[in-house]
Amino acid sequence: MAEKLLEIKNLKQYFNPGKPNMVKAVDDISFDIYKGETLGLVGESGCGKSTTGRTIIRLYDATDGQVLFEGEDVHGKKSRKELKKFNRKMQMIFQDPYASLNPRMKVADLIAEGIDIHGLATSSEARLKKVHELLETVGLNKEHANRYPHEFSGGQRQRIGIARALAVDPDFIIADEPISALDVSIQAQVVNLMKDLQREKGLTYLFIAHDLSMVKYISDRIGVMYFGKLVELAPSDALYKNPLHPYTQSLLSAIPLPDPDYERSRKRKTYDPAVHNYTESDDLELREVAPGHFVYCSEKEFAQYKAQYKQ
Amino acid sequence: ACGGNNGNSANGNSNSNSGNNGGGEGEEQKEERPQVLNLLESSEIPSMDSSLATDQVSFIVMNQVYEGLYRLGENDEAVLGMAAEEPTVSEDGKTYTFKIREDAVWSNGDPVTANDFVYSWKRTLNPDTAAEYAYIMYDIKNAQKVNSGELPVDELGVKAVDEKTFEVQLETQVPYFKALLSFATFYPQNEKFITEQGDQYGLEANTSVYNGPFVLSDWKHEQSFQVKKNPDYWEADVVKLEEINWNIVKDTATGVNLYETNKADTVGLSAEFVDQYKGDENFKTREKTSVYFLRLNQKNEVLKNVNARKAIDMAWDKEGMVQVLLNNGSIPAYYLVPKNFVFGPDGADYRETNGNFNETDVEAAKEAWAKAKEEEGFDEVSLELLNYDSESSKKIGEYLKEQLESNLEGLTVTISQQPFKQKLDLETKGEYDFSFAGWGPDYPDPMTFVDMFVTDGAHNQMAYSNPEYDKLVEDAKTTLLGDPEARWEALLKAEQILFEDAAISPMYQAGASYLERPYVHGILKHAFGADFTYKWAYIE
Amino acid sequence: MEVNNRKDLENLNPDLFQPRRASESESEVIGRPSLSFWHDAWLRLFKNKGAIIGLVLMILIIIMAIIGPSLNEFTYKEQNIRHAKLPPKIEALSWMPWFDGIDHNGVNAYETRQVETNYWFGTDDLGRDIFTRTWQGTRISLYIGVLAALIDLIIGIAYGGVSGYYGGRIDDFMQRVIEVLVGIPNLIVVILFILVFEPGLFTITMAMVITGWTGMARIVRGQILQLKNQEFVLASRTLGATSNRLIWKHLLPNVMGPVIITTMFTVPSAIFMEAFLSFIGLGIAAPQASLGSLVNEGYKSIQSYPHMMLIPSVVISIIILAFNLLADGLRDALDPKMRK
Amino acid sequence: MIKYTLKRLAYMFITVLIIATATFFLMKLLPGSPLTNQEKLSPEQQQIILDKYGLNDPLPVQYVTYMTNLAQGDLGLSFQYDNRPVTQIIGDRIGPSAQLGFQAIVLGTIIGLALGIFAALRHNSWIDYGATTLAVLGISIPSFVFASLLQYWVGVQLEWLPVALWGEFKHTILPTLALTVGVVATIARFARTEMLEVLGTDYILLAKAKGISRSATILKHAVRNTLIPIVTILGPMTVGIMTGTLVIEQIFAVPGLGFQFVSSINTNDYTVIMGVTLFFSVLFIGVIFLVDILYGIIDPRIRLAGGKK
Amino acid sequence: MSRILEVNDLQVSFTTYGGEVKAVRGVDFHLDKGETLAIVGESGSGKSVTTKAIMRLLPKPAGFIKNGEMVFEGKDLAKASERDMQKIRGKDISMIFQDPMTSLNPTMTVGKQIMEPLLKHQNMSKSDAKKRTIELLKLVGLPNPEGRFKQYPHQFSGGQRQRVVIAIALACNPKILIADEPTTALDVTIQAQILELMKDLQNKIDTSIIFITHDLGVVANVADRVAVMYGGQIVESGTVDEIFYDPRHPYTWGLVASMPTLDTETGQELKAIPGTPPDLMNPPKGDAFALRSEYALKIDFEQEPPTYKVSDTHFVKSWLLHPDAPNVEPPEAVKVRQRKMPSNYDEPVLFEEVRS
Ligand SMILES: Nc1ncnc2c1ncn2[C@@H]1O[C@H](COP(=O)(O)OP(=O)(O)OP(=O)(O)O)[C@@H](O)[C@H]1O
Ligand SMILES: Nc1ncnc2c1ncn2[C@@H]1O[C@H](COP(=O)(O)OP(=O)(O)OP(=O)(O)O)[C@@H](O)[C@H]1O
Ligand SMILES: [Mg+2]
Ligand SMILES: [Mg+2]
Repeated sequence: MAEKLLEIKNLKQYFNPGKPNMVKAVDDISFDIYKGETLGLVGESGCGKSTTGRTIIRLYDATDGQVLFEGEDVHGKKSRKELKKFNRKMQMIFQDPYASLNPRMKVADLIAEGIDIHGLATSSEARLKKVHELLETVGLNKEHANRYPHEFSGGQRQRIGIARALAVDPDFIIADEPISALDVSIQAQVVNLMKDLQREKGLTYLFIAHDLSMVKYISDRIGVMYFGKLVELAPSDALYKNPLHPYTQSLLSAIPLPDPDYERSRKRKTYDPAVHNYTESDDLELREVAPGHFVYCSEKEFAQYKAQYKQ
Repeated sequence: ACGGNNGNSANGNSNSNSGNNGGGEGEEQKEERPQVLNLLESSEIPSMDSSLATDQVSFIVMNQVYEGLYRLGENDEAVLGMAAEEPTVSEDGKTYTFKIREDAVWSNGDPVTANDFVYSWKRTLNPDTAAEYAYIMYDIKNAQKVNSGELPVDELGVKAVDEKTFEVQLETQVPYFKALLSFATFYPQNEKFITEQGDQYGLEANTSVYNGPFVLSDWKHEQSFQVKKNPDYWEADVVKLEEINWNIVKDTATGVNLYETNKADTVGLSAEFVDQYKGDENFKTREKTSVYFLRLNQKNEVLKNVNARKAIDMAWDKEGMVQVLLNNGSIPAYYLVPKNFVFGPDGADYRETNGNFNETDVEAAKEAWAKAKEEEGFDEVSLELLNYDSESSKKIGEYLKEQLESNLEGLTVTISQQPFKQKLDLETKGEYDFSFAGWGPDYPDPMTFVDMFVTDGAHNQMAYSNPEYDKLVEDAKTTLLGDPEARWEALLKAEQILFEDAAISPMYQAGASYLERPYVHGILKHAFGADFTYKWAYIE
Repeated sequence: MEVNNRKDLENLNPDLFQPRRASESESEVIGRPSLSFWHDAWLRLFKNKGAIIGLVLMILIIIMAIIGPSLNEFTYKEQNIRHAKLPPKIEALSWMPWFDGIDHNGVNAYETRQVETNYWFGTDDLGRDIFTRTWQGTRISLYIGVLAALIDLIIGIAYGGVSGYYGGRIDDFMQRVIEVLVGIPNLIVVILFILVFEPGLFTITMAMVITGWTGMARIVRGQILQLKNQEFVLASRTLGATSNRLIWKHLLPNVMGPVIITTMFTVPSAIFMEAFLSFIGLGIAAPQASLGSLVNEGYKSIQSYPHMMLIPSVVISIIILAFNLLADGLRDALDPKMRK
Repeated sequence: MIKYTLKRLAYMFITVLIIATATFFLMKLLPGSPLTNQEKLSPEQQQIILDKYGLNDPLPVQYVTYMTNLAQGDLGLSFQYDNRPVTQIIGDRIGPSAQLGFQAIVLGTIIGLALGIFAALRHNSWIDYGATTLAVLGISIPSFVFASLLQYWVGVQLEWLPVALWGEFKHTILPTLALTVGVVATIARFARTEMLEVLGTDYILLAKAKGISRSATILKHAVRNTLIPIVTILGPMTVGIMTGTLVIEQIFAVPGLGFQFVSSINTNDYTVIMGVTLFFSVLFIGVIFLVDILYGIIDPRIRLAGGKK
Repeated sequence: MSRILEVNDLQVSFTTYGGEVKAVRGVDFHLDKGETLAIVGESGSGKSVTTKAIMRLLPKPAGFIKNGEMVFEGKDLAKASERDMQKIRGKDISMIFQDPMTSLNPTMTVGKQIMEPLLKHQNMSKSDAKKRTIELLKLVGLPNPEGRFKQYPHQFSGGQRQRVVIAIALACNPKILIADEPTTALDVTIQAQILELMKDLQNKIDTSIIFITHDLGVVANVADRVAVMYGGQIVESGTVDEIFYDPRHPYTWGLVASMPTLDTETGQELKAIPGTPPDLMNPPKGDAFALRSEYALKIDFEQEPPTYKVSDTHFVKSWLLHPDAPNVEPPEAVKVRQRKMPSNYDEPVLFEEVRS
């Protein structure tokens, strides 16, 4: 897990800058993603998870900061060709299985879109063959190639979305809440598929969700976001065992788990940003409390957390 | 006046009369029927200023509320109006001296004086007034020069000898001068009142002052206007009508419906309604003196050929047009000066004497067309018919096109439909091939028609020029004035020459169909000037 | 503890209790036949009675517009003034009070005027065959309606598309322009336009287009704005799709629904507008006829020769009715809200 | 809100400016002048007349003069009615048009709403089909056809109401009815669709779940929410009606502005054409603006958010 | 504990263009006073339709109750008149909908919307109703209730709106509160607050709650008993412990196993349920779940399973409980949770045969 695939440095994404309705959706966050790992990103609605993902993949032009993919800056001026290269290496799976497939296109064309754009198939037979392979990869069958998205269930659609992303053989996939719109019984289909693919193809994931148990299950490391900031980043187990940031603690305590005994004993913590008592002079940044465990805090809190961690 | 628009519009002119109580008990109380006449008019009064008025609606209303030295009586006879007695005329027939009635007063109580005439006429001819109809006064001494600004207004040959004596000097003799004096432009104007009103003069019922049998009592723009009997009128005792109401209605069907529901006492009918009402006892037709014709622009390289013009004149069925399309009492015209309009020294109708010219003969037309083609060396030609936007003129245009195209081989007619004023403008500039035009007389003399086509005449507009014709007209205006017979001959000859040249293609002499309630009597209809006089009208 | 096992449940063939797994293909199979969006919409449309009536009427009208003028020996401009103003007469329908050749006043004009030919819809005041003219007029009216709608569509899609797709300042500016244009009452503009330019088919059509396209542009823009942030468009962008591809493959096909609906509503309003212009004397030039000009001509004879106005009026009404019914039906069929 | 209003006002101003400019130059493209048919006038007199209308100046000067006068509310003098200011003509004519328009809108809106809402409530019943058919017919039959039928049957045959003319209230009834049909049809269609949509919302379901009776649910919850979007079409429709009156005015001999507009076209009275055009435009813009404001007042979401987005 | 609602063999269908959709196909359950019954199941399994049928709020005319009875305090709601239902709705039984954003009337003040049921059912004077409304707003934890009273829904956040909806539902102290996915649209933290609030209120006014959700975590949190729905039928029901610690139906297994717990190892496969839910237009013959079940028996494809009782409170509708059925092992994820339930019978007992 040594090699850094992606480095995000001081990324900022402001919407409507300079206007009264300015939103600091992503406000100066930095983290790395290692080759082959799954980095989970959690946080409540509107905290900037999707924006982070979308900015990384250049759906938005970053207001500030860098995104280095294998050492190269993805943002900044790039030629068409270079951009295309990134487009092949980085892909995205979307949240809404209904909105993420063009209703007017056949499944085959949807999946083959990347193949067409990047000219990956030499003939139409090759293209079709690739489509069939991809369909099989995601557990659908050939006959589905000629159908339209609205004929599929949510889980099937999500698998089609995955097949589309896979078509260009990416190294890195951003999955923006790929399962939260799905039925419980279907979610596992998608999660299992993603894990299998990761194993087979050595993929790296940025997995965005707000369902902590699923995130924990799938991720190697988890980042917690709050209001555009990354407040805690740690290996999944460490995060669960030792949630340091009060927001993380509150989030963890709020998520109901399918275990009546646990639920009966659960105590919810609330988070009040005022507890930090930050002052102007506090230098707030992500600090490494324990190896691989970062918390966004002031110098004072840092010491406190460190102490806490030890015990 | 310039014909064209008015005569043709569906229910443009209307007349008479009353009784909107139309109920059952009305019958035994016939006498009780109020002396009220309800009329329809197709447009608003543009102006109540007699210097500026140019249109038939203004003329009709002014004829009821104003009065000149003369007014038109029965059979278009000029009868005394503001003039107390027949004028004294000088030896040379060029100076007239009128006595104004002692009892003639304005509706504001001011007496009508000689100065009112002097003021009015000078005002009309004053170039600053920019009166369109000023030219009708050009027979008055220095009038033209005054009007064009060459001479000061004061040089005009009119003067108030005293309060009630008015003297006019003419450039030449004018045989129809008395009739001319009944024309709106010659009405008097109350100087004091006009000065008082300034810009507002003639714009509202109460910014005008009246000296006629009626006064304008109410004027709702674009909606209605009303006149009431003028108690101060010098002959108020012969005026029986108490009130005349005009409503402005543009739609013929609406007009007919109003007539049907007793809201109008008379209504003009368009062709469609003639068929429906032909059998009605109140259905009437009336012959008018306006004549419609095609102006053939002789600047056009085909139409400059006389045979081409003849061909066009003779190639189409005027009878069918009149009977089916117009269907309102109009008659086909093979002439310029209308029927039943002027009579010669021998008492014979000008028309009877001169007869018809170039009657429809498709074969002859085809021959002439072939000849023209040969002479001018063309095989196919496209001519543009300049037309204006009225219902019947559009129809006629379509009809003409079809007729001419099917009878004259190689001819294509395109139609350019323009708003009326625009059409006139294009005509004036000569930018057309042939056009649908009309003319209504301004005074009872063939000259009002014949005068139009002299070389460079203001109404020629089609580059027609024939020195012989010019000479005859000129003579009739000058040297022959003393000799009525010779003058008459000259005027007859002139028309003959015009048609030898086939300078125009006459279409029809207008008629009008209308419905009029039987209890309406005494409306006078005129061949020139204002269409109607209601002074002697009554309900019975 | 009650025991209520039933006999038949006990005596089941043990064989039935062998495990049997449904194959994967069985569980992922989609039973219904594959339907494209359009096919699906089409089926839905066919279930809508109103739309079908509209469609049938429209097809009939279009067929008549194509073949109607040549169904008898007359042309639309051929006059026979001696046969003017004849009421409709159809031999086969002569038992019907409307087509028996008897006019308003109960006179059989065909007999009294010794006319041998039957004019199916009667004649007008120049003796032209109203049947031929009606279908000729239908042709022109449809032509104007469809042309206006098409031009609206082209400008509207281009303008709305650019405005919505590029967004930002471009969009801002383009929207301001529309805002200004929308402030101009369109009837007035149309009238002025026709006054200034040579009246004719093209002028009339253009006059209607001048302000007409803004509606379409607004709709297209709204749709594009919505669509361009849809996940499927984003997905395509992450794959590196060019603007071209986004527009043609993803955006336009998805705005077609509302665009078609709007177009279907534009056609009748253009026809209506033309009729209106004809009525105030700014319509198509004679001898060419449009339904509007026929109604206008007939209007004058409404009491004496009602057929002259009623026949074209009925045809106009049918066209407008047909387009409206069809448009309503299409809206139901294409509206994504109705899907699922 | 204030900022939004100001911004809107600025756009309105620009729109009027553009319309004024466009009309001005369009009119200059047209042949004809107040001089037509005055060929007997001497050139000097023609000059005088042209001077009176300021037509001798070079075009840019004319334009500046026109705009300056416009700023002072002066639209010039009519070509056709000597010396009559265009503003006065418009002022005289607007009354009847406004009255007819107002009556038609009010009546049409009430009937249309009732019809549409009723149809929606009885969705897919014969009432629904009937109302829908009526609405479609209403927009399919040209208003002038309807007007002339009304005039003939109600006025002439039944003699219930005056055939035409203007004056008392009864004179307004037939033209109002003729204008109303279109309004009824449009509103009814809108109301029906809107009502159907509202009836399908969760808050209606919640109202029912509260045990509120059907009638109360409809009156208190459904109708108001149906009305809000309908308000937006009232603006353009009002002006549509006002301009649309021109045909109706002609048929019923109503001395209104639409009627005036047509006569001015027929007489090439350019100053009046320009004046009326401008007037209608300003009216149109104004009404749309008012409706937007009204919309904000009715809809709390906009009222409180301040300006719509 | 007394029974407050008993639903027997409820069948609900919709007539659509395509044909009859049999959304609910014979559902039986009951609700006791003061308890919370959670209904879980995947999308389209008929959860909402069942509750709408109880409220008699099925969309008319498409949806109709085909068969069955719903006995509430001795009265069969299936046959009650609309007038009677109006008296019951909002007063005895009230309902909270899924989407807080759309279930409030945007043009009516929040206060008025809460007052409505009070005025309707409790004949309160306006001022009393207002007082009570403010109390309710306080009760659901909205700060500054007086000021909030006059505000419109758009001035509230999602969580706050849902509180308002709850306030409306609680206004008349209903005997039954039906909550149809009341927290699905909300954030986890807000969801937790709302759940706490509901439990709190339940303790105060002793309401029975029917809670619909497809989130098993939420079920574990709120439910006393759970009914699992699949394809328009209840396939398993029991106390919350029975469902989580001793599930018997393969679909329930699938549900439980498809959710990772915090202890699930990353390497461990989740148990996914393959395939797609059944098409209720043509419900499959036999066991609706058979197509997707790895435990399916031949008979599952032919005959609808009967219901077996595993304990007094635990019902399972599956052939696997038939004495002749082979013994199957539940998936690993279930096995690790499985506990011995003390109240279980020795053998499952046939409770009821399939009704035809
Ligand atoms: N295009 C945009 N313009 C303006 N603001 C935006 C835009 N996209 C997102 N935002 C704002 O940025 C913030 C972060 O949004 P984002 O979608 O990243 O949140 P999220 O964490 O993904 O939430 P969710 O869990 O609901 O998906 C939100 O406040 C959102 O309103
Ligand atoms: N108005 C309707 N017309 C036709 N079918 C309907 C209608 N409402 C619901 N259905 C059908 O009834 C079935 C059950 O729907 P229901 O809403 O009860 O599902 P649910 O379990 O509540 O699902 P979700 O978790 O998505 O809310 C579905 O198959 C659905 O398609
Ligand atoms: Mg997101
Ligand atoms: Mg549901």
